[in-house]
Amino acid sequence: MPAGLYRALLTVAGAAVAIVLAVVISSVAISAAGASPLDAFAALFNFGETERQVVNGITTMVNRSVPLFIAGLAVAVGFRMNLFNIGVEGQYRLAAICAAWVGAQFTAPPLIQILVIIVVAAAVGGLYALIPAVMKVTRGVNEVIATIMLNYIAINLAAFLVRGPFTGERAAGQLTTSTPQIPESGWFPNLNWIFEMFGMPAPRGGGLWGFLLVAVLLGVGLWLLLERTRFGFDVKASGLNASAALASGVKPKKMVISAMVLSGAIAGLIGLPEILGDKHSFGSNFTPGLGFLGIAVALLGRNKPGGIAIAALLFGFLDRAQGPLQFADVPPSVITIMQGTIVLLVVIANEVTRRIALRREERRAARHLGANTPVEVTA
Amino acid sequence: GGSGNGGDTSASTASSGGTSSEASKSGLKVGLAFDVGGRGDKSFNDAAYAGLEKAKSELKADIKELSPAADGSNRGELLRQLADAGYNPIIGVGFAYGEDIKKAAEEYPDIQFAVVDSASNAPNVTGLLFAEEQGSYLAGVAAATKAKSGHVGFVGGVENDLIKKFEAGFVAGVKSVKADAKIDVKYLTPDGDFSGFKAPDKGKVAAEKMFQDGAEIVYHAAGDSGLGVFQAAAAAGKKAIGVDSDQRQTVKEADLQSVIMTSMLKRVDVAVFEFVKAFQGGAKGGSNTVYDLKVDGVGLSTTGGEIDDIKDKLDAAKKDIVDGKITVPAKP
Amino acid sequence: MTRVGKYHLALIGAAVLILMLSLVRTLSGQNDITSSGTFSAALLLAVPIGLAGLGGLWAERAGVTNIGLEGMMVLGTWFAGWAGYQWGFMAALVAGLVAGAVGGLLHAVATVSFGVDHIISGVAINLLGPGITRFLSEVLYKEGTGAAARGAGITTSPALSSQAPEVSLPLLSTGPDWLGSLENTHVFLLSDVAGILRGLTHEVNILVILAVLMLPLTFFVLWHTAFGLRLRSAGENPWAAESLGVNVYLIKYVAVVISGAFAGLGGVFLVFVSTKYVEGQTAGRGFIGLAAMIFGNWRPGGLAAGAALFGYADGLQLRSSGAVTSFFLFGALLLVLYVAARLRGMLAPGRPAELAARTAKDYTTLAASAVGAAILVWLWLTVDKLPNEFVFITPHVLTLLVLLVASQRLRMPTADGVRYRRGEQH
Amino acid sequence: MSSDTLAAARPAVELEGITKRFPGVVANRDIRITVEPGTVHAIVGENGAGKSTLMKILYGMQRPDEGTIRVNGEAVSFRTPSDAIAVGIGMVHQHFMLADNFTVLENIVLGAEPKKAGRLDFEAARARIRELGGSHGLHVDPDRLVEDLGVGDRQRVEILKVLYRGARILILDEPTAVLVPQEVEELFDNLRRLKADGLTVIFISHKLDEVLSIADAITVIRRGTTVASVNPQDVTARQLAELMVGSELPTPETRESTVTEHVALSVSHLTIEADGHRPLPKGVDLPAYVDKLRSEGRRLLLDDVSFEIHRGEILGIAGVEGNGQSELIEAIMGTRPSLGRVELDGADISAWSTLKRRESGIGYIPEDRHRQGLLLEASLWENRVLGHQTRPPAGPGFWLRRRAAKADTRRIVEEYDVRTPSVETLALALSGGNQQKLIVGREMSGEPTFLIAAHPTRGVDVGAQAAIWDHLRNARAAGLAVLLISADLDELIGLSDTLHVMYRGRLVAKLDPSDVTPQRLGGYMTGAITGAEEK
Ligand SMILES: Nc1ncnc2c1ncn2[C@@H]1O[C@H](COP(=O)(O)OP(=O)(O)OP(=O)(O)O)[C@@H](O)[C@H]1O
Ligand SMILES: Nc1ncnc2c1ncn2[C@@H]1O[C@H](COP(=O)(O)OP(=O)(O)OP(=O)(O)O)[C@@H](O)[C@H]1O
Ligand SMILES: [Mg+2]
Ligand SMILES: [Mg+2]
Repeated sequence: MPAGLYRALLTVAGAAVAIVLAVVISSVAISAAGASPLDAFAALFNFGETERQVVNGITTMVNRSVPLFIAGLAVAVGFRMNLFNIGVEGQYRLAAICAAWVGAQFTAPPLIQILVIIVVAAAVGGLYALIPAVMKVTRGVNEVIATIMLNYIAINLAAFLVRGPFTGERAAGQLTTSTPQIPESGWFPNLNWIFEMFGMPAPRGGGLWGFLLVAVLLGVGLWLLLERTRFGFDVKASGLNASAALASGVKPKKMVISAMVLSGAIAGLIGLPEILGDKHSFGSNFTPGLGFLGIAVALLGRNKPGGIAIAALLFGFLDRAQGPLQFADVPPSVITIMQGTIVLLVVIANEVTRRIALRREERRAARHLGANTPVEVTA
Repeated sequence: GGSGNGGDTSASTASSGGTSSEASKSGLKVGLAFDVGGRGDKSFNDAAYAGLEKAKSELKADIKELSPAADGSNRGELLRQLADAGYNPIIGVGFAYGEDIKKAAEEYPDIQFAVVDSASNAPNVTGLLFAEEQGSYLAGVAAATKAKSGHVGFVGGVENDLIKKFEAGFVAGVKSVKADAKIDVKYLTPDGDFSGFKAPDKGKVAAEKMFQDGAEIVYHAAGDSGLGVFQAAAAAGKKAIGVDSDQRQTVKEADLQSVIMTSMLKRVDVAVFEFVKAFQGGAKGGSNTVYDLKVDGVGLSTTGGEIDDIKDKLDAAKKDIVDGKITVPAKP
Repeated sequence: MTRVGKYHLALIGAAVLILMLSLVRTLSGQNDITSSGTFSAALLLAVPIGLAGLGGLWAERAGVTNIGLEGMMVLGTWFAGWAGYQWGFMAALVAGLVAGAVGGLLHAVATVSFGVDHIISGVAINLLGPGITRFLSEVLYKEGTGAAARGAGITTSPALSSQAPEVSLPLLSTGPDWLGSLENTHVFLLSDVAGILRGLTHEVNILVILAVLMLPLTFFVLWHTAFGLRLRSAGENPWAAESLGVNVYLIKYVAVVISGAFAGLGGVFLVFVSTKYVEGQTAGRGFIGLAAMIFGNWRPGGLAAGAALFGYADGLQLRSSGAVTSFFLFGALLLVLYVAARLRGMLAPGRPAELAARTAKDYTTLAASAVGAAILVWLWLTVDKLPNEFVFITPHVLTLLVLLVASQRLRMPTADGVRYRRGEQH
Repeated sequence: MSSDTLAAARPAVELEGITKRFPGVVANRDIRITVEPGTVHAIVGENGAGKSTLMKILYGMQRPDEGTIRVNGEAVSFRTPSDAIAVGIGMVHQHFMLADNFTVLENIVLGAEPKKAGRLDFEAARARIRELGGSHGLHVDPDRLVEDLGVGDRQRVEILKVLYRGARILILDEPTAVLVPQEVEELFDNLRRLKADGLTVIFISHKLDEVLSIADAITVIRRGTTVASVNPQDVTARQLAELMVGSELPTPETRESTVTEHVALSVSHLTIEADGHRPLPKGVDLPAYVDKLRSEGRRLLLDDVSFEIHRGEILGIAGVEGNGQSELIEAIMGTRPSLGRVELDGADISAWSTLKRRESGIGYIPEDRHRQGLLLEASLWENRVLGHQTRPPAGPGFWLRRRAAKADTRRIVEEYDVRTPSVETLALALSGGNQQKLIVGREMSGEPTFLIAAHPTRGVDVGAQAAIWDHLRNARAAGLAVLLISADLDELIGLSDTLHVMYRGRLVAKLDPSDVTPQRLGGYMTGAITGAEEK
């Protein structure tokens, strides 16, 4: 069997075993809660009876996956260089509010309006990530502490902005604070036509977020950038061996800054699917926590765009079942337990299969080079 | 709990009676989506659930209640899942549902919706609003009357507009009694960081400072952080005012019970039940129902009898508000 | 520099700090800057951070990065609440500690036995902690259970059936309360010291004492015992340790389990303060603890300084928004001191002209410092109330500023976060 | 072991039929060795012959698949190093096994700590280390941090570690690889003393003359199995080498001079301060400034270093490690700020970035291939690109030209005889020698005008060594200027056209390689001979 295929099969087998184990563990928990694991898993896969329910279910899953995917990409860029950007959380929140506000200040043709919003989001995210990067390269401040602190600062800044300078008009009796509405030209067209193409009804209000396309492009672009360009090579080299990278002419400070800023710029886009596709403003019930989930998604996806996509879809798939599980009288926190166990077990399985594969490859290499032949004793 | 509300434990936590999927006798299927924290949070959500339970037992309704994910990202989805499962009416608990209810109401025009703490924004939506500022006004009157020194305090969990309503009413109430009163105000976290409702330690530190500075009574709208306020009051030998439910009953620690002079009640259970009942009677949405002093949707609890001696004064203030002689501001 | 020299330096530093705080308090009239209330709040807020940080310290000194402290802390809070409402505070302490330790054990199994990336395992535990506890609440605290009848809800446990005792220093901080009286005189320096001392000795929870004792204990165990040497060797060069017959796996297991136990203890402390488990009450303290540990250069003393700084700033901001603006004055004072020191250095006689460092950059720094001081004084004079959002972030901004200014050379354990496998040296 | 008298009668160590298989490799096959007590027993063999594996087995770090071990006549079976330590075996590893951030004392007592009332008894440990140091001539300050020690001191710490545990049988795996002759002599004195005390030493080295001077018995291992046991009196180094490889022994000699008039690299007044770089104050003359720094007692890592290298010249720098060689390289490569001027082909490159320097024709064979030369977890072709990101075959441009890079890597694999299954193989799967050949091939690509070769053959076996020397010589003949830094004095003397000695950051002597002996060179390197610059 070719080594590549063998390794791929082994990885898949490992992941499968891990997921089965995770299922077993959650089943025990579900039984302990006095519910039926079968019902629970039926709920996981049951997207509903009517076509409309199915479409809604799929849309929920994908819509959840899109920001998670982007968050995973943002975190992965840092990880590739051994930079731990915990600050994705703060970066995307600040970027989202600034982009939402800027987007509501003017009206332009849709393409331009959306483009401006995206650029602002990326710029704000990147700039906010620049702070820990500069602190690291000039003063040697550990980026983990800096980004943890900056997360809290970002939450407060966003709260200040949304209640102060960036606040929008509110209907009487409305208690949510939010930025002004983005004009319709800034709404990202949805992808409901995909369902319609298959003769299915369109999903719910916001529909299938069109930002999915941007996310896919971003994933492909990032893959190209990391795997096929000099910059990607420098990132990889810095991550694998910083001193070798330095000796080979890579500027570590420049790399820290560019990787961090790139990570932050991508992070800036995390909030946009929701804002452009659904809410059209940044408000106090903007989805938090995606930055932290992004860490899990990135690691589960092994910091590679393809893997991150799968991990994000898996998380989206599980998160979708929050409602259906409650219909089946199963505590929905089972989902979080499953996510945690899957992350842990999949990496354990990865580790085990990696060792098996390595062993096999060594054996092949040794065979290729010829066996140790006995030599004559000449003394 | 708490993204919507600074509430603590609810007075009316009904004992659970049978499974909620029990066949309905009336054909009435009521769906309810909780705010973050979910059912059993002994708070805002539980108050809503108590109303739902009542609808179940008294109106023979079939009920289903769902809790959102920890980050609240699937609020809209829960409403749709309830709608698709044939529930009508559907209630969203907490102002965070405002936008989602609006969208869902457009998609399901044949279903009646209600949203707690947010105004109606579609023909088939009923807004269930509370005049927290009016109840808080009374709390302010009580505090100012009881505090000899004229020094009182307010601890808010999260600095959002809902909690600011509590502050505004309270301040107005205090000032109405003693124009030169000193009122310390502290919030624990900014809008968007809901940990302020779950930080008894921070509540304790903030209230401690107020008591050390001479405050005699501190009113809290800080969810579970209120526990810290009660502890600080107990340690300082001073008083506190609870919120949402009658906390003198729901807080189980004896030493803390005695510091709770009164609580500002917010009858979410009543609002939910009344809405379901009205729906059964054929009412349609498109309007807001305001639960204010007039309908006793808000008010002060009297357990412990500590404010019985100033009942007249409170009743007078209440009457002035009900009669419209006083308009209580909703913003500080 | 000798050991003694270092201690003296630390003492002098502390003295200067108190002097400056006292000066700022007198100038600004913000008594909260050194009030006993602020310091007792600081202690209250610093302890869970410090305990989490100790957890991080034990794990990372043994070479295992522990980003899962938050999850372990969450486990600690839930089990402390669960055991505490049934059997009292001692049971809460034990249960929280054990729950955290079990979280640590999970981390150890994944990272040590299976060689999983430490960060991934930690992140998984951070997912699992809240997931498991929420699940347990949904099962054990739902309506109709005995716990619910005693006041439990899905987001809270019933109150602890007994409280951990609190102690004060006799005479000085209780009863006649001499320190308290002294503090209330608001005399320069004298009442500041009294306030600080009283804050640290008045009605202190025994768990606080225990936690504070853990710092010197950790220092003693890690730097003065054979076990500690072996533990640190696992974080510096596990292969060397292995070659000398040290059972590195065992050491790492023990260290990470202790790490989890400390994080759990941090959770227990939070429960003691709130007298019950409250969902979400850790609020990221595991991460702050980790930051405090890095801030403290992976040492107990530094960690204590980091936790104290954070706790103090948080306590001050919670107690008095007005006092926070005094930090402007404090900063201005620091800058003035800096400028004075530099000027003195430059003008001191007997220094070779070339080496007295008078490059353009030096002048720019000096000028910037002077202007900064002026701006800060102006801010202090004009700003009487910051928006609350800017008050909330005081501890975070301060931590960043201290890190920026104190250009300390952090040195983490060499093999921290490295996947170690027996027999595979590099 | 208490019974010294018994031990005297029986062999200290008997290895019989030891076989150890790793996935795909038989590292040891039916090894038989008998070590007499109170002797120095040398084991020699090519890279990868299985010496270290065998020693690890004897030290309990790995378990043999077959075979028996007898220590002092008794059969033993070790599960961990502690078992071996318990019967009096100690091992000094090929690569230092020291925690840099620990003190000497901490490193030594680790795992065998003296305790008093539950705490580590530092006083007792200090006393014992001093005593051991005194009785065996191994003096190191117990309270110094290991990271501040030079290699010689580190080696002594390693030996002290072993002695501290009361070992009677010492395993030394390539202890001399990083030592200069004087230090080697000191070490050997120590070993002779230990031997006189009745200790047994098992000694591994690639330096055969050393082996011949110290060993009482020699075992040759080839491809995992014992091929010969010889008496050092009966063999020459050349014969021994032929036993090891079965081929002619190469020499590093450079024949006729190819030095040209054209200056390729010129370095003037290069200076680096120990406590951080500060720019030169305006209007100050550099040599004067350096004098000032010196008079102020500041520590200088590089102290006013100047030299020129011509095309076709190999300039060797001798020196004990830690005397500024690394800093010199860093200054020339631009990875560390420095005072002074570096010119390449007449152009001042002092302000250039590392990348620009590499692009303009500086090649670099780093001293530590794992730290500075390779991405171990990347494929060979990616390692080929490292340092040449902006140049053919992968560059220039934004996109990496993968196919061209792979093709060129195949060329290097062929031309430099890198033994690898494919260019997609990860670098960590190659043995050290093959990794080094890849690096040499890479750095010779793209026609460099100047090459820094730091320890180009360290830890590489004789075959690979000869190949690398050939490549250096050929490039020199083609006009390459080479800065050679090496701890192998034969290599330095044999290859260099000019030889400088570096001591405490300064170039203290310029020697003619054609009439200098390693001993004299060692004298300069250790500061034993001073002044007298030979021109
Ligand atoms: N842990 C291991 N796993 C797999 N193979 C190994 C391992 N250790 C050693 N080997 C293999 O065993 C062979 C012998 O290695 P060993 O380190 O004993 O050689 P050596 O004689 O010490 O070489 P050198 O002179 O370079 O130190 C190596 O070529 C390698 O392929
Ligand atoms: N722990 C190990 N696991 C797997 N393979 C190993 C291990 N240790 C060594 N090897 C293999 O042994 C071979 C040679 O390793 P070894 O360390 O002896 O090289 P070397 O020639 O001594 O190089 P260096 O001088 O850099 O140590 C390589 O093929 C490597 O893959
Ligand atoms: Mg080797
Ligand atoms: Mg070896």
